[in-house]
Amino acid sequence: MSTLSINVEAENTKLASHDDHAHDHHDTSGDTVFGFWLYLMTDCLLFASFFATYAVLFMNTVGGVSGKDIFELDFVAVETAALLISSITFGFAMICAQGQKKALTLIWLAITFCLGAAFIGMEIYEFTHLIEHGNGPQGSAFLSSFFALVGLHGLHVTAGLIWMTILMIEVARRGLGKPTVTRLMCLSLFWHFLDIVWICVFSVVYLMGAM
Amino acid sequence: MSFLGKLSLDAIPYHEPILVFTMAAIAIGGIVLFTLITKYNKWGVLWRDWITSVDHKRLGIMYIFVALVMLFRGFSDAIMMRTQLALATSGAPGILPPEHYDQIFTAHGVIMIIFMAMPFMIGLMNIILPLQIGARDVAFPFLNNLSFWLTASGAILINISLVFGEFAKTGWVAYPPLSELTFSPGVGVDYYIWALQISGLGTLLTAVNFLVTVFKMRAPGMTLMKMPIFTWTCTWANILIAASFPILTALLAMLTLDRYLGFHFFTNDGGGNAMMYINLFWAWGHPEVYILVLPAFGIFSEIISTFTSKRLFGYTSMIYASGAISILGFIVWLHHFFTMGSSANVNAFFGVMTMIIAVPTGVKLFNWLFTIYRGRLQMTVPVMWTLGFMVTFTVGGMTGVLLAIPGADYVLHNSLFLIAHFHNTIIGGAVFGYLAGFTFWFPKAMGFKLNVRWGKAAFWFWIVGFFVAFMPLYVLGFLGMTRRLNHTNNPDWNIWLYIAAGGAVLIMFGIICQVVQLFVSFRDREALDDETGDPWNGHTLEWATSSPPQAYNFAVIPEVHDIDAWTDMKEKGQVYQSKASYEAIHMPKNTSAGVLMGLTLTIFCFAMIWHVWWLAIVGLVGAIGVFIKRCYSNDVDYYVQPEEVLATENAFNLSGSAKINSKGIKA
Amino acid sequence: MLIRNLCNIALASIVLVLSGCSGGVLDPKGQIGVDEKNLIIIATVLMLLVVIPVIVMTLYFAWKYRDTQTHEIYAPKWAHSNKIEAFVWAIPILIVIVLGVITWESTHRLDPYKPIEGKGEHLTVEVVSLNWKWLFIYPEQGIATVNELVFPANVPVEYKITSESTMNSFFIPQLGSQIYSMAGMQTKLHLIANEPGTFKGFSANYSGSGFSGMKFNAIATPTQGDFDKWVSDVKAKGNKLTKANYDELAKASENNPVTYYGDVDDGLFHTIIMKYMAGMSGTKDMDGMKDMKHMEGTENMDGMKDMKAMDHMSHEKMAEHSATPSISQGEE
Amino acid sequence: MNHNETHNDASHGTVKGYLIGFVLAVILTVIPFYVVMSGDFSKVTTLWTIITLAVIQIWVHLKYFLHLNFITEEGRANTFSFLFSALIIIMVVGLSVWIIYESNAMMMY
Repeated sequence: MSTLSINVEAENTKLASHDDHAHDHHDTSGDTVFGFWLYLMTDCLLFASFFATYAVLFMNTVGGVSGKDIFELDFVAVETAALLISSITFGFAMICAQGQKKALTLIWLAITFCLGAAFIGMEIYEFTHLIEHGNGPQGSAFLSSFFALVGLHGLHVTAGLIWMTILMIEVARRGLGKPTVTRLMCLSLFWHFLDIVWICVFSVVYLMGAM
Repeated sequence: MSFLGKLSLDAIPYHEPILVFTMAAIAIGGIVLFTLITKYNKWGVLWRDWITSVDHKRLGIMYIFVALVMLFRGFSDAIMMRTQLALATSGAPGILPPEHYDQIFTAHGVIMIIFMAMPFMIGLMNIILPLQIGARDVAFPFLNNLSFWLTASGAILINISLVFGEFAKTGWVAYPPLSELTFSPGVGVDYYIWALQISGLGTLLTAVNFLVTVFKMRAPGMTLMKMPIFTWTCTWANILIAASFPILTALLAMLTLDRYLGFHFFTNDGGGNAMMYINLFWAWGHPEVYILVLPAFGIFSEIISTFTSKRLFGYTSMIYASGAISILGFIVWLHHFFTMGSSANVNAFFGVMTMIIAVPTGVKLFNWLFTIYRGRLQMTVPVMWTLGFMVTFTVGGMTGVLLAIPGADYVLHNSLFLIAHFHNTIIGGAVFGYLAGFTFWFPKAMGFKLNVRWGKAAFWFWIVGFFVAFMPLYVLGFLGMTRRLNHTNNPDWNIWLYIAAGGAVLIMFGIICQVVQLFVSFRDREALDDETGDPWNGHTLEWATSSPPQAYNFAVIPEVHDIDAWTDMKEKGQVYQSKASYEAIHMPKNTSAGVLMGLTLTIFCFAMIWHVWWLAIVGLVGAIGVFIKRCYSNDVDYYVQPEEVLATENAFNLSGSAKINSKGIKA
Repeated sequence: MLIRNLCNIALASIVLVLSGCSGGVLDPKGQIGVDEKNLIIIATVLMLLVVIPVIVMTLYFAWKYRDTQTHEIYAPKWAHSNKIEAFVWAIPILIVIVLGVITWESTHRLDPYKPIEGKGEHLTVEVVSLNWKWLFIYPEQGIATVNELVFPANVPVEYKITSESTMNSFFIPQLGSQIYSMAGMQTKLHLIANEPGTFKGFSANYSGSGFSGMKFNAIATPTQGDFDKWVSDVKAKGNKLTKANYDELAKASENNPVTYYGDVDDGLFHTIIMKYMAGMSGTKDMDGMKDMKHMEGTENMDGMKDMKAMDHMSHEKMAEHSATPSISQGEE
Repeated sequence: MNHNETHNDASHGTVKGYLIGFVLAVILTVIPFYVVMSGDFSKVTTLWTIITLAVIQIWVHLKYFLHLNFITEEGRANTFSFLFSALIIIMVVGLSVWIIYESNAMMMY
């Protein structure tokens, strides 16, 4: 579902961006970014619901493992580092894009992509590791809510990576026209937003869970 | 798992006579419709002008069409329920066995809230809101088309459940553990989940779309505090949608994970907590009620001020009242489950918060009263709906506050008193509002007015029917009758059940009158023609264009100086003025991407419901594919040429000026 | 005007019911019910203070300012008045303040968890909602019944309520409050009958196809002696409710006849709750449990379709575990 | 393009802005991880450290990466919508947790 909404928003960018040459009284790329921002706000609420559920269920381990037993903080620290660094590399990509530096933009995007992919790779490893040791989401309400919350964030990052791939192809083929830059701006909002969600995830789930 | 998942011929309920009859009726109706369209060669028109249209007015009309079709479906369910309860007294079994009856009351609730009231509200908003703010379209026209098809997909899924399998037997709230796999192993709950999920997504996108439209595309001069009141209440409703529908999405996703992958969010075992479902459901469900009713409040405000030929009393306080209702709407949801057994502090807090909402609502009622005060009220059909609303809703509000007192709720909860209360507010508030708005704006959307005589007949049948149908339910609630009973065995209740069934029949006559009204008005459309675009001497900008408006709405974007912008322009004599030339107008092009995504996602959901995994993947990949293709298309817009604009505008301005001359409206 | 007539008819019929000619919420036979009835009446009267004027004013204004009344004052631009605004905000706020105070006070006074004071020792009944019948266990008497609840009048009764399966609501309208029954949780309700009689009780929350038949008679005996006699009658009937019998009883059935059990396994109610509660917060020290979960988890990986069987198995294991006293940490 | 950027600075960010944000974010991440991993601090201290630093870090991200501000018109619109969402989230999450914890306490057997 989340992938879908993201794509919908990507589509907005496309649609509105063609008004460049129009005599309309409003600047539509601003509309697109604002619309995307509002979508992100709704996404906030989506995450909030999962956080609330986690907060309610995290003690219900049914005699199985608790957060303390399964969270490995040094592993999470590396994940966090990957995501945090990817934030600033995306920032550099945006600065290059606004300066119309196509090659540099692509390089920074590629670095961001690799960091994002590394994050997702680590998360997949963590999940499979847990499942192999019999701590899959079916184990207890705690594990269900943990997998769902962290998995939802992972799903968003994955969608962001797919979107980034599409935009990299677009930058490579069409250059840095205004519609493309607007779309990059939306993705950058999305990417930084996911970073904020991750702050909540590592604070609430991992750090508090491992206390 | 077989190739077709759980799907087999046994899924078709051919042993249920009522369902077989319904299916036959749908099939015959479908064939007749298909033949007619083919015979008159309308497929092209249907495709070009409607299905692929991104014009907000046409999408609005389609939303209302869906709402009316679903109203018939939902109302048939209501009639069956009332018939069953009138027949199944004193231990008699009635006509519907529990497994069918339980599906019917679930479907009735889901359809009326999600697929009747919501599309009706969104339809009116689609048609009117961009016109009221002087915009040419919404911010994201394709998205608007997609939202419609997502809503339609949900409605289609619910109707497919009539033919394949079953619908949920859980009540429209689908509380676990009843809705979990252990107690509802069938596909019914899955239909519920996916129909709500997909249409909820459409609603969410609509809200984002209209929020951007309102905040970014208002006509020059229209500050936020000069926006028409209907636009304001819709904006509050959209803010509520944006804030509450993600909770529904999350909730349904969790239930899906429970049912499909064995998670333990709400199950009895594994440490799940069903209370969290109830909690989150109402954290969405309560704001949802205000989403339905706030736009209706806006409609009443527009109607009262138009038909008293007077400014709306207390415009500012109306806006703050709506805002207060919206925000307070997020801290009252627990009053839906006082009896769950939380602590007295929790219950008392939410009870008091709920009562506080009565304050802004009361203020609104008083403001309408003082709008009528020293006005010239014309007893038109929309005004009758409004007065009917003010009386009905006041009663409903009172019983609502009563239910908000935990001590009273302990004995009234889940009883027919509760049923009577929320029908009192939803029918008396939202539905009356939409029907008023339907009559009020019908000429704007269609170009001709509705027949008055049939409209009045419909109103009287509705309001009398409403009181006859629902006042007995208050009594039954006091007599201790609980909701969702399949049959009863208490002689004291019988008389009230019979009266309630009679009331439902009266409402049915009301609906029949409306169908006749539509037919008669269409037949007499020449006589009822609205050539000036301003049949009621309106206040706001939607009346400044022709009826129906051109695709581009306004040839020249109007400048706004007053809340009642159109009245202001009329008073200054700045109306119906032709220009020598116009600029070309930039417009979005039609697209088939919306309907194709709706179709592929319907297939995806249907396949998920029946566990046909390969088909689900095909559907999802198809939807995403259509999307990416649309993303890379450059052919999304066109220009309306100046000559074309000139010709249309001149014709319209002539008839407008003629009206001013003939009726002597101050110019 | 038809509207007003209809309102009058509706009000009249409500008054008719208020006069107490039938066995509903407004014909209470217990202290809690009486208090709740009074609360409803007070709140309604308070609200009518605003509601009636609003309805009357609506119809009066609509009549007085109709468009044919050209001699009435017409003020098309009049849209604001601080006095009226203050008035229309103040009136509802005042009413709501009064109602709010009443609500806060009554909610704490009528809290279902709060024992009824000043009426002596209370009787405890453990209530279990099953698909689709009610099981009443009398722990102090060591008996159990299905679909019949008997207790002496004028003695406060404490109900401890849980569910075997879906959520229901335990409700005897003439005695007062209802409360949900939920699996793995225990809700409480305190009620009293002020006079002997037979009252209707049922589930007020829809729970599936047999829900309509989930009814029972709540019988308040005139004296404690009558109740004791009834207890010994039930005891004489023999028939023990063991865990095995209970599992048989728990299977879905509709319109169950009244059944008596002269003896009940000790701690059956405890077992019913704990089979879902096992391992909830505070039971992490159960090593055996942990191992079991580990083992199950690995098996789960074999395929999702085995999930249900697994879950079922884990229930039973947990139930076994929970029967041992070592678990009851979470107990009150 | 440069002259275009100047008036839009607030919404686009600069290398300097990103670097400041990044350094702050690193510091605000390292401290709570250290506090928890070392285990030298009391539960209450740890908990409040995590919460406070998380809130500060969210603010850092919003300011330096997402360029929320009260200066430009768009910044204001975005900031207000964010604040509104935050309010709703606090209400929904806070009240939900309150409700369920109270219920659990009442129903604890």
